[in-house]
Amino acid sequence: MFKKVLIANRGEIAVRIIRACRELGIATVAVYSEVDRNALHVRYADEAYSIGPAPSRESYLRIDKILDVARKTESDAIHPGYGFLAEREEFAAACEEAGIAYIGPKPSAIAAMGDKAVARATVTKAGVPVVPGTEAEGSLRDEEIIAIAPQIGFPVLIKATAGGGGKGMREVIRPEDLSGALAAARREAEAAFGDGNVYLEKLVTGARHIEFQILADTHGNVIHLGERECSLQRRHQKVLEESPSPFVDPHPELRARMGEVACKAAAAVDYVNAGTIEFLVDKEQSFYFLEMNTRLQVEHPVTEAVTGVDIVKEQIRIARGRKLRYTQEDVSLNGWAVECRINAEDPYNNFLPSTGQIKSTILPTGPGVRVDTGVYAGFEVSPYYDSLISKLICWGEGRGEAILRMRRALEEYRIVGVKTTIPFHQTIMNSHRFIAGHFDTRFIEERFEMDEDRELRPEIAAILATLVAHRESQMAAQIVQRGERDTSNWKWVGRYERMHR
Amino acid sequence: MFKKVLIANRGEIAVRIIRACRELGIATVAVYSEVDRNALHVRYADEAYSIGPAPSRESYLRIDKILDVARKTESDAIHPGYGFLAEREEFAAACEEAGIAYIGPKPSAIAAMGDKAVARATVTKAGVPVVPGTEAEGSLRDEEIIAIAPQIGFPVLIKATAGGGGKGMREVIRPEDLSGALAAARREAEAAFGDGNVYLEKLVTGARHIEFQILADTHGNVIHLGERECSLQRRHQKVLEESPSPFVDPHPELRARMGEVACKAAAAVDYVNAGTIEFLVDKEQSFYFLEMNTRLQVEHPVTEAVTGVDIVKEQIRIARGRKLRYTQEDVSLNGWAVECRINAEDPYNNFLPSTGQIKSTILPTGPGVRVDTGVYAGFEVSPYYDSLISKLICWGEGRGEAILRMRRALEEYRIVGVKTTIPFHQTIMNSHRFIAGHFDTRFIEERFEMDEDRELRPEIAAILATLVAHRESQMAAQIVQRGERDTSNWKWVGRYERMHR
Amino acid sequence: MKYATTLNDKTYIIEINDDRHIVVDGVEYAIDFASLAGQSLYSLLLDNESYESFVEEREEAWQVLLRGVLYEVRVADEREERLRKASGGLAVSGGEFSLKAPMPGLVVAVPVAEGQTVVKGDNLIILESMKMQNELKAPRDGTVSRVRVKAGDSVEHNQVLATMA
Amino acid sequence: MKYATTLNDKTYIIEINDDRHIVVDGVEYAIDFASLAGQSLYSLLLDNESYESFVEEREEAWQVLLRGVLYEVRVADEREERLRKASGGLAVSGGEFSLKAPMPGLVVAVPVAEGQTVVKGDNLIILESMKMQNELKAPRDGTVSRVRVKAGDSVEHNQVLATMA
Repeated sequence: MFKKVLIANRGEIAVRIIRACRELGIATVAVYSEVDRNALHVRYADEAYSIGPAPSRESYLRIDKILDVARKTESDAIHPGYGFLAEREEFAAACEEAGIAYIGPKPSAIAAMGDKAVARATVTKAGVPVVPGTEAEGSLRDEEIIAIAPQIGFPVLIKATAGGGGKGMREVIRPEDLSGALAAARREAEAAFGDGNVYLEKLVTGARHIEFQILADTHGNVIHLGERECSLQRRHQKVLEESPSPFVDPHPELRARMGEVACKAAAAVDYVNAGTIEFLVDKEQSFYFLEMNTRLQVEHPVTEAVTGVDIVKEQIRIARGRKLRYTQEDVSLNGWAVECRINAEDPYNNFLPSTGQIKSTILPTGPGVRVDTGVYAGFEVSPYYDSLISKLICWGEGRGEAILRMRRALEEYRIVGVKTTIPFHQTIMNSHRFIAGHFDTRFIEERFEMDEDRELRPEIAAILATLVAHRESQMAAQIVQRGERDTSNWKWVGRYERMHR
Repeated sequence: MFKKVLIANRGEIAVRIIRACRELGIATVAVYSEVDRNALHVRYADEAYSIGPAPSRESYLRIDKILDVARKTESDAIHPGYGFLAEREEFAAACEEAGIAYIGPKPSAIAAMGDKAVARATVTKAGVPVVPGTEAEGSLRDEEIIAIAPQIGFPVLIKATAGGGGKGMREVIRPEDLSGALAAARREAEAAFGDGNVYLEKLVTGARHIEFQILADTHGNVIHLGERECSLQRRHQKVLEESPSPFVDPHPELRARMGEVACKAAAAVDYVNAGTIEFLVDKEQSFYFLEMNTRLQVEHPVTEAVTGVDIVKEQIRIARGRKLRYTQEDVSLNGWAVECRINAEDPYNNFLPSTGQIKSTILPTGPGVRVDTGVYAGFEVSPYYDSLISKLICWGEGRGEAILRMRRALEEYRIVGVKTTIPFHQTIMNSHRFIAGHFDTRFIEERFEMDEDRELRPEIAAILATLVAHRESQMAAQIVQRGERDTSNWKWVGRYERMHR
Repeated sequence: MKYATTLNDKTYIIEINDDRHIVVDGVEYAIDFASLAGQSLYSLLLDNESYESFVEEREEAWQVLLRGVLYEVRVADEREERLRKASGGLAVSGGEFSLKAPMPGLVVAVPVAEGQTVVKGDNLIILESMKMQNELKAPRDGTVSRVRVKAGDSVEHNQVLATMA
Repeated sequence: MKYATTLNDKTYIIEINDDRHIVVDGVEYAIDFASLAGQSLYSLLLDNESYESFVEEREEAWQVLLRGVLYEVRVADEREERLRKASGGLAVSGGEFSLKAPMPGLVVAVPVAEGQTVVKGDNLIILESMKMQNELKAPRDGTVSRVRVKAGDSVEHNQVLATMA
C-alpha cells in the first residue's frame, strides 16, 4: 500500500480523503493557502504545507508548487478530490512524469472525457446515445454558434467546454437572447476554468439528471454501484442527491441497462479508478449520455450509504494496482440515502454567498445520519472558495424513512455565524412534489417557492422577535448604566466575560 | 400510531428517543430538572416541563410528577430510556393504571426479572443455565451471607438486588474482606437505587460478558438481533461494546444456540418489547444466564449498525401493538460495529468525574461514524447525573476496519472544558490484546495500562508545553503593559473582544 | 413594556412585564426564554411548547428563522408606534439608493455608467464571490448617480458600490 | 527566551526567539503555532508536521495530551533553572497536605477522625459525584490533622475536605 498520500484539495473533501487514508494506515500531506492555516484538513493531516495566497490560482491550482511538496515529502500518490485540479489532464500527466501515482484515471481518459467533442464521438462509437449539440464541432466563435443554433432548435443550453458544476452554463429560450448569454457564459467559464470556450446543446425538457457511479481497476474490471438521482438543481448546480433514483428504482431492468451502458462508456476510454457517467433521462425512459466526471463526486456518500462500499478507499486501492474487491453481482442497493448540500448562501436573498466566522454549531447525529464538513466553530468562511460548507447524508430503510430522518436532522442542525441553505432544504423535504418523487431538472427554478407547503407559526415568530427586541433594549440600558459607574478595566473585563459566557 | 410520547429521561438517550419519535411523526414531551433547562432534549422536544430540582430523587425519579405531566399533555405513551425509572415495576404499573402506554415490558416481566431470585428460578425452569449464587434465597443479612459464602467458594461477587450498571458491586477474593465489602456495596446500592439489598454470586474467571438483544411483540413473536460483546468493563461498568462478538462470530452454531436460549428466557416471563439477556461465557463456550435488562441498553447502537434495525422505533411500534416487522430469518449481521462510551472522567486520575462547561467541541464524522450525545459547546456538565456524555459508534466492513475507523474518530473528537475517557479508548484501540480479540471481563483492571502499546513523542510534548508556557508569559506581560495605559472602558471591551475572537 | 409587533400586515400587541410571562393580545402565556449561543440563537418555552429560532435584526426589521421558515417582523414600542401613527405612517420611499456589497468579493463587470437610466431588475454590478457570479440588480427604476467601483476591484462587505437617484 | 523543559527525567534546552522558529538542543525547527479554541487546544506545525494537543497547567507541571497519550512536562526558564540547581533541587516534601475536592459532590462517608494515623492508600473521604462513589485516598503515611466535612455535606470543586500532617 502507499506510505504517504498528498491531498491536493481543501474543505470537506480533503477531510474525507484524509479519513480514508488514516483508516488505511497511510500518512497524509495537506497543502493549504494562507487563509486556510486553521482549516480542518490542515489540523487532521500528518504534514501540512502552505502553497501560497488565498486565490486558487496562486495556491490550490498551482501544479508546480503542489508537485514540489509531493517530492519534498516523498509522497507516493496524490489525490485531487473534486474541483481545482481534479479534471486537469496536465496535472495527472505531471504526476505520472514525477513518478507519483495519481489517484484517478489516466491523463488520456481525462482528456478524452474532458473534451466534450471527443467524449461524444468516443461514446457514440461504443453505441452510447448522446444529446444533440455542437461539442463535436470544436471551439466555435459566437457567430458560428448563433448560426448553428436554429438547426438544434430552441430551447438550447450553453455549456463550458472545460466545464462542470454549472459554471459557464446558460439556458436560452429565445434566439434574441443567445448573443448576451454567450458573453455571460464565456465570462463565467473564463473566470472559473481559465478557458472561455463554450458549446450548445439541445435542452431536453422534463428531463431527469441521473448518473451512475462506476469503479474500474487496472486489470480491466469495470463495475457500477447503481445510480444517483441528481435532478434537483439550481442554476445547474446540484443541490440534493439521492440513491437510488425514485424514477429508476421501480424498473430494475432500466437500471441494468443504464449501468451496462455506463460501464461501456467508461471502458471506451480505458477508464481506471472511480468515475461517474451522467445521463439525461426523459419521461419515456430514453436516456442520453451527458458527460463523464473523471473524478470523485461531491455526492459519492449516498452511494456509499446504500452499497456499504467506501469509494475513496477503493480509489486508493485501485491506484495501488489492486483488483476490485467486488464483482457486479456483489453490489446491491440496501435502503435509501439522501444528501443535502449545505451552502453558505442566503436562500431568502437570492442565494447570495455568506461569509464570516462560524460562531457555534451543533451537528445532527444519531442513527442513519452522516455529516461531511470542513468547518467548525471558530472557523472563518472566506469568499475565496466555493460555498459548500457541509453535506448532510441520511440513510433510511426506504425513501420515506430517509426523508423523515433528513427532516429531523435539518431541524437539529445549527450553524451560527453565516447564512446557510438549511431552510431551503427544509422546504424541499416538506414539498409534496418532492416527497412524491415528481420532479425534473427544472423543478427548483420553476415550480418551487421558499416556505411553500410549510406549517406557519406567525404568532410565535412575532413573540420571538418581540422578546429579542425587548432583551436587547434592556441590555443596552444596563450597559449605559454600568458605563456611568466607576469601574476599573479589570472589573470590566470580568463582567464582560460573565455576560458573554 | 401514538400522537404524543413523553420521554422520562435526560441526556443522550432522551435525544435518541426524541429522534425516533420525530422520524415517526410523533410529538414529544420532555421533562427536565432545574439544571437541565438548556439541555438538548429540552431544546429538541415539542414540549418541555420542569419537574423539580437537580437531584434525581426530586425530579427524574418522581413518578407522580412525571405522570402529572403525561396527563396534562395528553401523552399516549411514556418511554423510560435506561437508568432512572427504566426498570421500576411500579412505574410501568402506574403508567398502565393511568391509561398511558409504557414503552417497555409489562410490570410483571420487570418484576420477574428485577428480582434476581425469581429471575433465576424462572429461567432455570425454562432450561436456561445460571451461575451459582444466593439470589434465590431472598434478602439475606450480612451474617447469613458470610455463612453461605464458603459453600459457593471464593472468589465471589457481591451484587445489588435492585442493581444494574455495576452500582453496589464488589469482588471479594479473600473471606476476611467480605464483611467490609458488603457494607460498601450496600451503601452504594442504597444511594443508587434506594435499596441496599445484595446477594452473592460465584465469580466465573476468564469469563466473557456477552449479551443478546431481543425483540418481542404482543402477538407472541420473539426474535433476537444477534449478540454484543461487553467484556470490556471497569468497576463492572461497561466501557466499550461491539457486535458481533469476536468470541462468538467464528461459531455460528454457538450464536444460534445462545440466541435460542435468550428468546426462551424472554418468553419465560411473557416478555414484550426490547430487552437484553446477559450471559457469562467461559473459555469452553459454556454460557450462564446472568440477568435480563428489561429496557433499552446504552449499547443498542452497535446492534442497529450491523442489523439496520432502528431499535427505538421498533420499541414504539411494539408498544402500539404492531407485529414485528422482521422474522428471525430476516435478521443478519452485516459488517462490524464498536461503541466507545465517552465519560466525563479523567482516565489519568483514577477516573474521577469531571464537571464544568463544555467550551468547544468537534465531532468526528464521515463514513461509518455515529455519535450519540446530549452535550454541546456551552452546556454545563453537572455533578448530579451519570458521567456518560457521548457514545461514539463506528461501523466497518469487518472488525479491522471498525477498529481503524474508531481510532481515527477518537483522534478527531475534541471536547474542550471537561476531561474525558477518549485517551482511555485510544489506548484500548491500540492495545495488541484488544486488536487480537483476546480479553475477558478482567482485562481492563488486570492487564491494561494507560498509554501502553502507544507510540510516544516526548520531544513534541516538551516543545508544546514550552510553547504554551512561553505564550502565556508573553500574554501576561502584554496585559500588564496594556493595563498601565489609559484606556476607556469601551475601548477595553473592544480590544478584549478582538483578543478573544 | 408594551410592543406593537407586525408581521404580514397583522399587528400583535405584546406586553412584557416580567421574565416569566408575556401577554399577547390580552392572553397571558408563561415563558422561559434563553439565549443559547451568545448571539442570534434563542430557545423559548411558551406555555411549555419548545421553540428554537434564529432572530436577527436587519434593516429595521427582525428576521425570525423558525422551523425552517423565515418571518420578517417589525417591533415597535408603544411610544414609537404612536409617533408612527401620528405621522400618518408615511414610508420614506424614493430618495437615494446606495448599492452595498452583500459580501466581500471581486467586481467582474459594471454594466452601467454614471448618468444612465435603469429599470428595476437591471444589473448594476456583477460581483464574484465563492466562485459564483452574483448579479446585483436595481431595486427600482431610476438613474445611476454614481459608480464607485470598476471591474477588477476587490470590495469589502457593505462597501458602497454605486448609488441611484 | 531559553527554557529548560523536563519530561521523564530528560531535559531539553529550548530556545524561542521569534514566532516562526524554535531551537531544541541546538537544532532549529520552523514552527507555526496556533491556539484553536481560546483555551487549552493548540495546533503546531513543526517543520510542517501537524500536531494538535491539549496543554494545561496543573500543579506546577504542564499536562500535554497528544494523540491520546498524556505527558507531564515541567518548563522552567533559564533563571528559574539556575536558581533550582543552586538550591540543590530540594523538593519540598513532607509538610501539610490538604485534600481538596476534585469535583463538586456529596460527602457520603468520612472513615477517618482527627488525630488518626493513616497509611498511604487509606480512604480519607468518600465523595459521591455523577452517581459514582469516589474514594479519596491518603497520598502518603501521616496523621489526620483536621477533618472539615461530614457525611451529607455538599462540597464545591477544590474545597478543602481534610488536612494531613
